[in-house]
Order: sequence, then structure tokens, then C-alpha cells
Amino acid sequence: GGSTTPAPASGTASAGGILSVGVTASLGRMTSLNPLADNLYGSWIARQLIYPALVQLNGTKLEPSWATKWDVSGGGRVYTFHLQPGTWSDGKPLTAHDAAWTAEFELKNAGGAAGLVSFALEGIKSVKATDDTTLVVTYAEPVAESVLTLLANFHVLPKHVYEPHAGGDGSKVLAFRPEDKLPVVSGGPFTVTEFAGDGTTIFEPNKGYFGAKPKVGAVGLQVFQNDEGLAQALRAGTVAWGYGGGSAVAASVKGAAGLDVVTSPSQEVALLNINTNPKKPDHPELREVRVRGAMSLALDRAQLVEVVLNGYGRPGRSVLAPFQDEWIPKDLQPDAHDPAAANKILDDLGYKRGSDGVRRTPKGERMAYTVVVWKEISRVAEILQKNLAEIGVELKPDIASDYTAAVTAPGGKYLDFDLAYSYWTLSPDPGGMLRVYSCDSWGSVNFAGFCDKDFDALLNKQRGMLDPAARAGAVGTLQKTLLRDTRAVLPLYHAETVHVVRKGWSGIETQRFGPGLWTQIQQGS
Amino acid sequence: MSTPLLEVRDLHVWFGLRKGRVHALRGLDLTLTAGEGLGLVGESGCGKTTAILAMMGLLPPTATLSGEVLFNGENILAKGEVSVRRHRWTDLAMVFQGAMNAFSPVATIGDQIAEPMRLYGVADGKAATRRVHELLELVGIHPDRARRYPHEFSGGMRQRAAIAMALACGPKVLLADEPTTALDVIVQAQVLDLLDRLRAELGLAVVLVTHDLPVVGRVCGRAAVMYAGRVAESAPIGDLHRDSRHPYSRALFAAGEGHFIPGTPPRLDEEPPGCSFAPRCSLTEDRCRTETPPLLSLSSGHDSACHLAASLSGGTA
Amino acid sequence: MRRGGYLGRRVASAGITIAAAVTINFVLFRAAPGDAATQYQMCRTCSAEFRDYLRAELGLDRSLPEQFWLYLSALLRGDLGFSFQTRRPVWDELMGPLANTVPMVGLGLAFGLALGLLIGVVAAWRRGTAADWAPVSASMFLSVLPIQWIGLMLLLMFGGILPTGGIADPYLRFSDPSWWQVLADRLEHLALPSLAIGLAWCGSWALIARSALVGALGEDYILTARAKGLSSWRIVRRYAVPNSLLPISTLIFLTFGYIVAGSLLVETVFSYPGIGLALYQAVQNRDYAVLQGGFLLLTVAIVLANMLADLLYLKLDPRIRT
Amino acid sequence: MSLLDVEDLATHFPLRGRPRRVVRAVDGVSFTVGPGELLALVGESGSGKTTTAQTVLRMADPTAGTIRFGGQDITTLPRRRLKAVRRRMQVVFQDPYESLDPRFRIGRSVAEPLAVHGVGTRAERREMVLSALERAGLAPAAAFAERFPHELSGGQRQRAAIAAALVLGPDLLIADEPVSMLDVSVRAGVLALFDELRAAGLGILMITHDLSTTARHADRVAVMYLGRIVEEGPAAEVIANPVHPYTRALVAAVPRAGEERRPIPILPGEPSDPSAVPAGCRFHPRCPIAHEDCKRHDPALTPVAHEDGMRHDPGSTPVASGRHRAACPVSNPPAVPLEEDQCAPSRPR
Amino acid sequence: MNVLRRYPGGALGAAMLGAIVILAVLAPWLAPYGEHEKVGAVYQPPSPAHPLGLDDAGIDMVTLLLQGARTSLLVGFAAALIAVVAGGAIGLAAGYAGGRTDALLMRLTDYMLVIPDIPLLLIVAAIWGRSMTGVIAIIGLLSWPRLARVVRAETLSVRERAYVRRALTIGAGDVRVVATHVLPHVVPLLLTLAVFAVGNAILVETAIAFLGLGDPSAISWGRLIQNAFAGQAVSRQAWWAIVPPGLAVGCLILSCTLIGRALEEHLNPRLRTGHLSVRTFRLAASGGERR
Ligand SMILES: Nc1ncnc2c1ncn2[C@@H]1O[C@H](COP(=O)(O)OP(=O)(O)OP(=O)(O)O)[C@@H](O)[C@H]1O
Ligand SMILES: Nc1ncnc2c1ncn2[C@@H]1O[C@H](COP(=O)(O)OP(=O)(O)OP(=O)(O)O)[C@@H](O)[C@H]1O
Ligand SMILES: [Mg+2]
Ligand SMILES: [Mg+2]
Repeated sequence: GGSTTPAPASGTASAGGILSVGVTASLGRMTSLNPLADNLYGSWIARQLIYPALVQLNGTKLEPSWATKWDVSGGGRVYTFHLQPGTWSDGKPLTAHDAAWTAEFELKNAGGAAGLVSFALEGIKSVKATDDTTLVVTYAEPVAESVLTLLANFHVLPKHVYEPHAGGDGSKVLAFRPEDKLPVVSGGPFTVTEFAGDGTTIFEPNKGYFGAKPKVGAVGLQVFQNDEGLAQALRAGTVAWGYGGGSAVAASVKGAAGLDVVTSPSQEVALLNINTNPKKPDHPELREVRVRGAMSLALDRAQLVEVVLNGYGRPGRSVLAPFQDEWIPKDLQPDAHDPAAANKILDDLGYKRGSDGVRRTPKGERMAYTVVVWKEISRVAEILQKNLAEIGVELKPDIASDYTAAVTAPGGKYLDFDLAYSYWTLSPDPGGMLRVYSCDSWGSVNFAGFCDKDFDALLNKQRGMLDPAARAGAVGTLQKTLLRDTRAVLPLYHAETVHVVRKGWSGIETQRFGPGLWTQIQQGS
Repeated sequence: MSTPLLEVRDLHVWFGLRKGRVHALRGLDLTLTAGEGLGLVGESGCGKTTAILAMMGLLPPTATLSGEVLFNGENILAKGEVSVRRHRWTDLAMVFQGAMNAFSPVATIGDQIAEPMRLYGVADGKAATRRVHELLELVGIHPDRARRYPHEFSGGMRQRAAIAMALACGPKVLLADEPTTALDVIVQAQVLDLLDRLRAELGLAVVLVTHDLPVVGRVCGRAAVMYAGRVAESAPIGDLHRDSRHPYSRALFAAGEGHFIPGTPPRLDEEPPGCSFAPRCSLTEDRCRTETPPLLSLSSGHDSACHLAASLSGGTA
Repeated sequence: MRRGGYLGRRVASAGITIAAAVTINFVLFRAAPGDAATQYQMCRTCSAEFRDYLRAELGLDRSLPEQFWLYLSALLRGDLGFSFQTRRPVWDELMGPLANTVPMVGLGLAFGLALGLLIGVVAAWRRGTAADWAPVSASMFLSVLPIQWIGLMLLLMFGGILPTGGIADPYLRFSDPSWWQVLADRLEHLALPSLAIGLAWCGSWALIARSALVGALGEDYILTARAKGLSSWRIVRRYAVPNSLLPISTLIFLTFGYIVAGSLLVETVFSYPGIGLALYQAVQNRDYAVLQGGFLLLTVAIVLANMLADLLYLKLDPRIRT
Repeated sequence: MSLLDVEDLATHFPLRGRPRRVVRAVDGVSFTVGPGELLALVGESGSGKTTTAQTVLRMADPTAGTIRFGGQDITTLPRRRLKAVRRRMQVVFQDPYESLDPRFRIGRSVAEPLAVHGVGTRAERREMVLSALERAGLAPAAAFAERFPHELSGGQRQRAAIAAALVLGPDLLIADEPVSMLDVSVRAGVLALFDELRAAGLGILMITHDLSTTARHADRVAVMYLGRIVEEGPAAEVIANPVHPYTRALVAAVPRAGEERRPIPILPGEPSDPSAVPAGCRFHPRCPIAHEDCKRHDPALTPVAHEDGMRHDPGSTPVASGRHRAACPVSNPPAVPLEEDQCAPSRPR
Repeated sequence: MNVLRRYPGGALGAAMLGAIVILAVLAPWLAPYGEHEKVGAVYQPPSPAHPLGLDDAGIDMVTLLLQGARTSLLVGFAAALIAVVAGGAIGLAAGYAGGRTDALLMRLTDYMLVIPDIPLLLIVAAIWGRSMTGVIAIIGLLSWPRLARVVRAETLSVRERAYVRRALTIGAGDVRVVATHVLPHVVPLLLTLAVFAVGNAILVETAIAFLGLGDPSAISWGRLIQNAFAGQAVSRQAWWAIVPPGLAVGCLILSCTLIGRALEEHLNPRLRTGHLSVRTFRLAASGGERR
């Protein structure tokens, strides 16, 4: 505890002190440092410290990382990255060939067992190393530069370590656990000297790192089982940085001495999807856009923000998140909370309330729906339930043990569910999120059962628009189709990214990702 | 007659109940000389066990007691628990009704016999062990068995071991509360024989409680017949058998021969005036119903508490 | 002779129970809706290929009897399979957390026992007085409180004074600690969870101890002991306690198994990385292999604890010893 | 004709564990009870008296032998058909405190057999109950019928239990230590009741370990030791002239009213264990007069020559009777050859 | 009145339970606000309008406690009913039939007893979803074995009573014997066990709710404790969201325990006796007690 054990944040054994990062299990637990086997967020944080990436992110902006610069050619199809020379922590050279090997392996296994991280290479046809420091990335179609932001998630693996495990159909590599042999072979600013996916993983500086040297003696990534644990540790001073601690932790340490709550624009979106599949046998009224509009008006988004996000967030405005503000049309604003108007719409449609307060469709069906949710959001479900009850719509939460299966049942046909809650953390480029509602995603993550030829055509076209303004226009149109014309999906809220930082640390820029962030953090200013 | 070793004078015991109380002993008088065997007989519930417990000071907290228990002339109940504890086991030892369960199941018989010796400094170490062996031999149990646990003994052996335990500190008086009721006839005979031998050989005074009159003769020279918390008649066994001076004693003998006593024993929570046996007695006169007969000496060593004692001489009913 | 028979019978019955547990374990998880591959958390959005791969890897593409046979033969080899999530052997996944839970429960048990027995003995001895009434009421109230709530109250009271989460200070090694610093750190982290367990159970134990003691005090040998002129304290110590210890001690052995199995609530409150939490996470991640293994492990642990309790009884009670 | 005829009855209970052992609780017992006869079964604790009774009642399953009741072989009669037999064969247990359901009024307990067998109308049943209670000596019957067991004394309870046994008008009463838990003062009453019932023709098998009772009330007595009958005969004769050393010890051990102290012959050793029956004569390990042959030969019951009996107790009246048999060749050499009429079932006096 | 004096604990328990039941039944009328109604700021401290403050969603705690009582009681009683019916039937069958039936049923019971209950609960609830009926069924199924054991033991002892053996020897059938002699004897015990089972079920429900495996749309006291934990009432020092539900659960279970113990004592007065006490007999002031 704070008073009885020396706060590690002021540890003296290593120069620069120890940066103790606390993260809750739902966000930060990991099972392996092998990105091919573990796509959890926790190991993604760890990867930033140990595996080089071509580029890194500052908000939605690209910044150089291993690649110091890149050229575009071929009308937006070919990107050539110029890399810094370097070595892996075991002394083997770190070259473009490592990157090419990693990329080719992931591309080959995209959709396969080892394809968990291949999303970062979406649309890429080939990755070739022309020499040790030059990497040529060729896209199948032209892409705007912002699409490259995805590459921040492409972590280069040491070929000499992974290749022996990567034979056959590639599935054997899943069993490879780099953390079994410590310190792990690293090409980033740190290497892992102690690994505990559910506990504390210790990172110590990698002497051979090509970039700027870390200013801390070590980084500890400590997983807490719940918000309460993290909040307690922050208060006690055993954790210097509550990483993405979330609004709950922030709310509970607010006002505590020595702690700052740092927020950055939301990268997240919570959505209420309405099943618009025309083949769904029951509840045809859900395919009526006015009904969906009425439901949107019934939602008290402000209360969601206050209760669920403890005020750290905004009412849901789009399927894109506030940090992508430049892609969201100015006139696309959150629906107001107006139950009276909503009731009027339903009254006008002739959906009369029954004696139980629930409306009936003209066919006499009760407007009673289930909403598929997962456990963590019981408060959200409660509020939705109450909001919709005010307009005579009954909502019953269905906590699905297998979320995707519950939504897509039966067999990816979307015949069963009425409403579904979904939650996304977005990467900077707007294309990815919009693709969720394309016909391609039908049967999997397209929880609105939405499929529209024109929408898909425009979606494909905007990806290649190199002119940001033109592309913004197209992206705006796509959003309006979803949110205004069809209202297949109702945005609920956007959670701000909230970090809690102990005073006395500098360089913790919470909208930055990549090695650059971790090497700039230091104690004192 | 020599001076009494143990004397009980006008002993009263009340048990508090949730409602009211029970007057279990109603002025008990007993005398016992060294080396004497006294049988205490009577129907179930007449207060035999209560009398024994009172003499040992072992009555439960619900009990209230008055009267005196004199050991060598000293009232051992004078200061309650404090004064009586000094006499327990060293002067007065007892064997309980159902002594089968008198041993803690988790310690060896030998240890439990030796415990009071060590405690009172009668013997310790090797000496105690030797004495335990002697005692066990005395009661007819092989000394090897000292290291056994109670459950490894049969009922009769446990009863005999309980007697050995009672003898541990060389008491002057042994109070035995129905030591043979639960036993087989043959084992019962053995135990009674043992008590008689102890009395004769060690000069131990024995109070033997039983409801079985014939049993008394095996050990005791004298018997006191109790009825409703009081002694009805007290006499040498032979006299009691041949020349009983109390209708109840007579009825009790007759019961052994196949004649039952009509009616039921009196309720001890009520105290109607007069002789408590009057409602069941065939000879009841008017004064029996109003006057409580005192325990009067008829001849040396023969007392009776019956108004008609004098007229009852000769033969049993 | 009899002793061997008793032991043999006890072991056989434990064996049968474990066999039943193994079977139920298998059935329970096969009866679950959707197979393990579709339940797999990482597979919420994973491709059909990956699912097929998982199915093959887990042997789910085989017939049920074949699966049962595979499961059994693996078990006989001491192989609990591989975690779906980490692909490490389930055994490795569970041993760490179990090793964390045992000292926590052990310390809690020790604490609860010390307190509970003390209260129980005093209350029984002073039966019917205020020294009985007050601790008995307190024990009764403690024994009915949900353990998680006791944990929360401890957090509320001791948050900031004692560590409220985790099992050790992860950064202690940087300060080059001496062995006693390491020990002190561990004990500090154990303090609150163990206290919660101790408090939650000491009430019941006090009540059990009291009633066992009161029962023993009613036995004939107690009256005999009093007749022997022994002091009350000696009677309690030499007669009542040893005799009531029999039921108490075996009962405590029994509860140990259940406390380990039920440590989840405390571990959740105090973010203590124990076996309960490991299972909870396995549930969250639909890691059926770990669940299945953990469940079996706990069942076996409880069966063994029961058996040990019986053996203890055998040792303590001369009546069954021969 | 005898009422109950038991021949070579054996009842063994398997013990758990290994090696497989059996408790030979009853191990070859033969006796008969005629109408109006009272047979007393005596013996030490654990000798198999209760088990014998239970087996006769078919509450325990016989291992061997036959049980004939009223001429009918009931040894293996199926449960359904046993019901008719049970109507005529009733039982009284030792513990008067447990033989009546504490929640039932006495009347209902006594009426239960009638209800089970569907006898009579309500009114008839009530009549029968009242008369049974009266026969059992509980008068006024109507008042007793309304009481609960806890409102009765031990003796009264036992009488109520007897009334319940009598209400169906049985031919045979099996009483397992009916008075041993009763106070001396009420025992005699219950036993006197037995005498009355017997006079009215009821056959009684009474289990007891109280020899003085036996001497007074029984016609005949059978002494059991370790699952066997070791001596059997007219009660007065057996008690006056015990032949078998065990019977002698038993008789000698009985305290007699009014007697002064006298030496008691004590049997050495511990009570025997029916799961390890010794070879040869079962009694030999504790027998004061055992010799080598006793370890090998298991003696059978043979008639006692009454001269032999006289020799042991010259003061008693010689009762010449071939019906007195004992299983001890040492004290009772087979002087008289076995004759047919001596094996015939005994008759009531 | 008499009962009151004889079993003060039991009377207190009955009064507490009665009060809670009444509050629960009247909850819809007594509750000042809606159970989902946000009436103020999150974790607003106690005030005259909201004597127990507001919870992590700005809902009135008094309302929640009143509504929560309904669920907790429902779960407690329903699960206890299942346990009593199943445990009673199985215990009775095993104890009365004896032999193979007994061995088989007791083997099953033994197995159920060694099953680690909380993990089982976790698994079953997680696999087969969460609903009120599910929770009740799980708790009921977890509780019957203890009951079955006790009922069996009692049945065994009744079976050996002379009046039962007598009924059998006069030719009464098993059904008759069980119905008239055994069952009535076991009922009081069963009732006692049921009362304890109610308490236990309520406790288990709090565990289920705490693990987030309860019925999502039902507010129970266990759920309130869970909400307080998940909503970080501890760090936010919102004691009013933590203390009342725990105390409420404690009082409810305590009332069951008190009633159960009183019943137990009533059934078995031996529980009260004992030879050793610091106090021994009293000496009457000389002559004072005589008349
Ligand atoms: N602790 C007690 N509380 C209340 N009444 C008691 C208590 N102990 C004994 N009695 C009553 O006192 C009377 C005498 O009892 P006691 O045990 O002395 O009889 P007893 O002659 O030993 O009978 P038994 O032959 O049955 O042993 C009885 O009426 C009994 O009910
Ligand atoms: N069901 C049973 N299983 C195993 N052994 C039994 C069973 N019933 C009786 N026995 C044993 O059979 C022997 C004879 O028992 P039984 O009850 O018939 O003796 P008893 O002569 O009636 O003795 P007591 O005078 O003590 O009542 C005893 O050793 C007893 O332990
Ligand atoms: Mg007595
Ligand atoms: Mg018997």
C-alpha cells in the first residue's frame, strides 16, 4: 500500500524510475505476446513496445516510426517505405525482409487460423523488400493515405524467430509463445523480462533499439481484475498511469490528490442495431423507418452519458467517433430526447397502447422486442428499457453467452434477433467502420442486417478517393444513409478515452500510439 | 453403633422448572458407618439419584438444596461447590447410573483412572501406573487393558473399570447408582460380587442404589426404602424382608413376587398433606391423609415412617 | 484388519465419486449450447476456417464416444488438455492460481478458526450468561453476511491502509528486497482477503464449536469428571474440547475444500489472482478446457479433503481407529 | 397341534468388508409353542433371542430351517400372503415409550391393526378397541382411548401396546422383553395380564433375561447361548435342576429376594461374538467343566435323565419328564436313548 | 406469549421476517420512485428526500431496497421449496427403502455434496443463460442434498422405532407406514430445514448476482451489492450504496436462522442441557425454603 511499501513510481533501482501502468482486465489482459495467437487489446499495447511498426499514430494522424518517410506512386496503389537500419535485441539485423516476411505470412493466412492481425493489411496485394531498408507495399486498388493508418497495427516480427514455427497451413505458429523464453526477442524500445498476462508484465529497455532511448528504467503493465482494483491502486499510488481506465475509474479518483484525469476525443461508438432484414418473419414494423425514428427519439442519450460514462462522453451522433470529426457532416447531430414526438409518430402510425402500456401493431402484435447485449452493459440495457417503455415499446435484454451466434442465428441469416447492442473502438480511417454495414459483412458483424447495393458501391469508391474533401463528402453521404435515411442503426454514445495520470509524469500523451509515446514518457518534466 | 462416617440430615432438593418446581427430596435422613453396605431402594423417580448427586454436590444449577451432608461430622455442603470439591473422589467417590458412558471416548481407560491420583497427589508417574494396574486387577480386568480405549471394553468391563476409577484415590465411601441395571444377569452378579468384596476387604462404605430389592442383599446389610423423596423404612436386610414395618416396603417385596402395586407414584410437584403413600396404601387411615408420619426408630437400626408401624409387626404381606 | 477395510472402502468411494465427476464434467460441457469452438471468445468474430481449425485441434470433429475416450485417456495421462485461450496446458494455467489461493484460504482459515473456536469455547463454557449471549449473537450475524459484502466493507475501511488488490507488489524486485520484505509484502497482500474469509466463517465455526461443546458437556463422562473433583477449566480442556474437536475438526477440513472452491467471491473483490478468478475468467472467455479442468480439479480437491477429514477422524477418534 | 413350530431355524447376517464374514445370530434353533402355552426364551445379551423373534415374524429373513404357523409353512411366504398370517400373530416390544406413535391417541394406535386389515365398521372398530383396552386392564377404556401416550405411565403404555396386539384376536403373541424397561412395581401387573390371556388360549413366546419372572410365569423355557438353544424344558424343572453349565451359571446369578450374601459362580471370559463362533461346543471357552472333547464335538440337545437332575439339587422336588433336554454331554451323559415321543412337540399343561 | 418467552430469538426472527415480507409485498405501493427512475445525480448522498441516497445510476436506494426484497424473498422461498420437495422425497425414499435404493441415492447425494457449488453455479449459469427461473432452479438443485441427508438420518431412526416396526408386523403396507408414521414425524424437521434453506438460498443468490449471472432484469439485494461494487461505490466513498443492501441481506438471513434455531431447539430440547456450568446448585438460606 501507499504508506507501507515504497511507491514503485519512485523506484530507485533503475535510472529513470519505473512507469507502472495499470489497466483493467477487460481492456488489458493478454494471453501471449504472439500477435498471431492473441488479438486482445492488452497484447496490442505490449506489441507497441517490442515489435517495430512502419508508422505510428497521433490521433488520426500518421507519424513516422520505423519508416522515416514514404512515397506514393501508381495513383495511390504503391507505397514505398524507407526504414531505419537496426538490430533485434538478440543482435540479429532488423531489416525490411523481416517486414516483408511478416506481411506475406499474414496475407497468406488472412482468414485462416493465423489471420487474426491481417486486418491491418486490408486491401494490400503484396509487400516486398527491395533492400534492407526499403519496403514496397502494393494495394489492389488505389487508397487514400489515411488508409495507411491501419498499418500502425502491423507489427513486424523477427523472421528468424517465427519462421521455424510458421510451416504448413500456418496454424502451428499459434502454439508459439515468445514469452516462454525471456527476454523476448524485441525490435522495439523495450523487451519483456517478465510476462504475466493476467498480472504484471515487466518491460525493460532494449539496448539495441534503433530509435530514441526510453527515459524510464522500466515499464510495468499491470492488469487489474476490475475497475475498483485499479481505482484503489491509483489512489494508493502504486500505479502511475491508469491506462484507458475508463470513466468509472476516472469518476472515482476525481479530486484525489496527485492524480490528473486526462481525456482525449472519443474513438469509440456504442450502437443500437435494429434488425432490418426483410426476410425476418416477425415484427415487420421494425422495418418501418418511422418506427425506428421514433425509437431514436425516445432514447435519453444524455442520461446514458451521465450514468454509463459518468459524464465522460457524448451523446451518440454517428457510427464514426468524435475523433474522426473531420469525416462527420456538421449537420449530422444527435437525435434529441423527445418522447412526446416519438409517441406522436407511433400514434399516427396507429400503434395503439394496450392495457399493459405496450403498443400493438395493427396486426395485433405487441411491440415487445429482445435486445441482445452482453453482461457488462446491464445499466445501458436498463436505461434503454425504461426509455422505450415510455413510448409503449417493451424491451427485454437477452444476455447472450455467445454474442455473435445470438445475433446472426440461425446460421448467419439474421432471422432471430430484434435489436442488438454493439460497441466499437475505431481506427482512424472511416472506411473500416462503414464496411461493417456493407453486404460483405452480412451474416457476421453487420448487426443491422443492412445490405444496400448503392451504399456498397459508394463505400468501395470512396476508399480510392485521394482528394480528402471529395472523400469526406462520400463518407458523409454513407453516414446519412445509415443514420437518417434508413435509421438501421441508432448511435447511443461515444465514450471519451479517459486516462488517469499521477502528477509528476510527463509525456503521457493519451491520443498517441506507438514506440514514440513510450520513449518520451519521463518522471518530472 | 460406631460414629457415622456419612450422615445425611433433613436433605431437601428442589428443581426449578420453567413453571413451578419439583420437590425431589423432602427431608432425607441417612447414616452410614465405615465398612457398611447400605442399599437405597425405591421406585423410579423417588429421588435415589438425586440423593446421591446431592451428597456429591453435583446437582445442576436449577437445583436448590437445603439440609446437611456430614462427612466425619463436617458439613461438606456448607460452602457449596468450594467445600464439597475437596471431598470428591478422595473421600466420596461414585459410580453412575449407566456408568457405561462414564469414560471420555478419546482417552485411555488407564489415563482416566490415573487422572485424579495425579491431581490429588495420591500417586504419580510410575506409581500411578502401577496403582492403575492394581486397581484393574482388583476389579478383574487384565492390567494390559489400561492402555485401551473405553469402546474396546464390553459393558460389564466398563462398569468394573468405572468402579476401579472410583477407587483410585482410596475413598472412604463409594456411592453406586444402579451400577448393574443395564447388565446381563451374569455380569451383574460379577459386579455385585466385586462391590461386596471391596466392602469386606477394603472396609469401604458402599451406598448401592437400585430399584431391585433382591440385588441389595448381595452387597448390603442394611437397606433404606425410599418413597417420594423420603426414607419410608430403613432396616437390616433380614428384618426388612421378614419383619417390614412399612406398607410400601411390603408392597415392593410383593412386587418382586408378582403382585403389582396399584396406582402411580406421587407427583413431586404437588405436596398434599399426609403420608405420600396413603393414596396407594391398603391400610390408610384418616390421619395418614392429614399427618406426615415421621421416621421413627422401632428398634436398633430399624426405622419406619408409618403411623401404623407398630401394628405391622410380623411377616410380610 | 478393520482399519484397512475402512480405508479401502473410503478410497473406493472417493474413486467412484471422482469417476462420476469426470463423466458429469464431460457431459456438462458437451451439453452446452454450441460447441467449444463457437463459444471460444476469440471466435466471436473469427472466420469459419479458424473455427474448423479449432474444432480439429480440440477433437470436436469426432464422435462423442470417441471424444469421451480421448478425454479419459488424456486424463489418465494427467493431461487436462490445452487452454483454448492461451494454448498452454490447462494444468499450467490452473496450478499458479491454485497455489495463490491455498495460502490465502489457509491464512483465512487459521484466522477464522482461532477466533471462532475461542468464541465458541467461551460461549459454551459460560452458557446462559452474557458471555454466551453476546458472542453468539455476533457470530450468528457474521455467519449470515455475504462474504463479498464483508470484503467490500473491508475495502471501505482499509482501502489506502493495506493493499487492496493483487498478490504481491510487482515492482518489489527492483528494490532488491530481503526475504523478509518479500514475506511482509505477501502477508500484506494476503491480509484483507484472508480477513474477509476469516470473518465470514468464524461466526459459523463459533456456533459449531459452541454446540459441539455444549453437546459434549451434557455427556455422562463430564458428570463423572466433575465427581472426580476436577476444576471446570480442566474439564473443558481435557474432556469437552477433545471430544467436541472430533466433529469440529473434520467439519473444518470439509469446509476447506468448499472455501477454496468458493474463493471466487473474495478473489473478485480483492483482485486476487486465485483459482476462483481463473475459473471466472475461463467462464468469461468460454475457455471450456480450463473450465472443465478447473472444475475437475476442485472436485477432486474436495473429495480428497473429505477423505482427509475421514482419515483425521480415524486418527482422532479411537472408536474407529481399531 | 402346536401353534408355532420352528425347526432348525438359522438367521445369518452378512458383515460388510473383507474377508466375508457372517453373524450367526440364530444358528439352528427348534421349538414349538402351543395354544395357551407360554414359552420363555432366555439367554444373555446377543444370544439371538430378538433375532429369533424377528425371524418368526418374518421381519428378518431366515437363512435355513422352517417356520410353521398353525400348520402352514410361512418360511418363504410372499409378503402379500403374509398379511393374513400377521393378523393372527402379534407382537409386543420391549420399549413401552416407543411402541406407540406419540402423535396418535391410544384409541387410534389400538385401532390401527383393524384399519390395516379393514376389519369392521367404524362403530364396530370402536367397540373392539374398547374391549381390547379393557382386556388389557385399562379401565375405563373410553377415557384411556382419548389419551396420548405421554399421558400414560410406562406400565399403562405397555398395556396399551398389548391391547393393540390383542385387538385382532390373535392366536400367538410374541413379546420381546415386555417388562424389562418397566418399574418393578408395575411389572407384575403386566405379567399377570399375560397369565390371564394365556388362560384364554393365547400362545405366547416371551423373550426375557429375567429368570425369576420365567420361573413364575412360563410353562416352558428355552435357554439360548450364541444362536443355539442349549437347554430346554418345563420352566420349573429347568430352573430347579439346570443341567447345562451355562444355565447353571444363569440360575446361580439370579439374586433372590431376602437372601443373605452368598458366593456367586462366575463365568470366565467375555460374552461371545456371533461372528466368530468357536468350533465344537459353543460354550467351551467359558465353560468351567469343559474338557478336550468339547473343543471338537458340538453337542446336540439330548433328554435329561431326571436322576441326574436330582443329584444337582437334592432339595427340589424331582420332576420326572423326558421333555427336559440339554446340550451338554459332560453334565448330562446320554443315559436315556432317544425315543420317539421325547421328540414330539410338547403340549400345554 | 408463552412461545415468545420460550424462544425470544425465534420470536425476534419471526418478527423480522414478517416485517420484511410485508415490506416486500407492499413494495409497489411503498416505493417512492421507479426502480429504473433516475431521480438525481449519480451517488447523491443521503438527503431528506432520499434517506439512503442514490445509487450509481441515480436511482433512489430506498426504492431499490424495497423492490430488491421481493426478488430476494422470491428466490429464497422458491429455491427452498424445490430443495425441500426434492431433498425430502429423496431422503425419505433412501431412509425408508434402505438397501440398494439407499446406497444409490446416497451415492448421488454424496456426489452432489462434493461438487464445488460456486464453480458449478458459474458454469451452469454461464452456459444456460440467466433467468430468474434458472437461478431458482440452480439454487434449489444445489441445496437438496444437505436436506436429503438429514431427512434420511431421521427417517432411518423413525423406521427403527417400535411403533413403525409394529405397524409393519401387523401387515401395514409401506405407503401406509410412510404416510401415517414416518412423514408426519419428518415434517417438523423438514420445516426447520426449509427455513434454513431459505436463508441459504438468499445468500447464494447474492453470490450469483455478484458474479453478474443473475436475471438481468430483476433487482435483488445481491444485485445491489454487485451494482455498488461495479459502480465503484467503495472508491467513491458511497457507503450508502454498500451498507444497506448487505445489512438487509444479513437481517433477512438472520431472521431465517433465528426461526430455524428456535424450531430446532423445539424439536430437540436436549440442545439446551449440559452438566457443566460455572454455576452450580444453590444452597437455600438455612430453613428458608422449608415450610
Ligand atoms: N434436573 C432435574 N430437573 C427437574 N427435575 C428433576 C431433575 N432431576 C431429577 N428430577 C426429578 O426428581 C425426581 C427424582 O429423580 P431421580 O433421578 O433422583 O429418581 P431416581 O430415584 O433416581 O429414579 P430412577 O430409578 O428412574 O433412576 C423425579 O421426579 C425427577 O423427575
Ligand atoms: N441386522 C443385523 N445385522 C448384523 N448383525 C445383527 C443384526 N441383528 C442382530 N445382529 C447380531 O446378532 C446377534 C444376536 O442379536 P439379538 O438382538 O438377536 O440378541 P438378543 O439375544 O436379543 O440380545 P439382547 O438381550 O441384548 O436383546 C448380536 O450379536 C447382534 O449384534
Ligand atoms: Mg436414578
Ligand atoms: Mg433383544
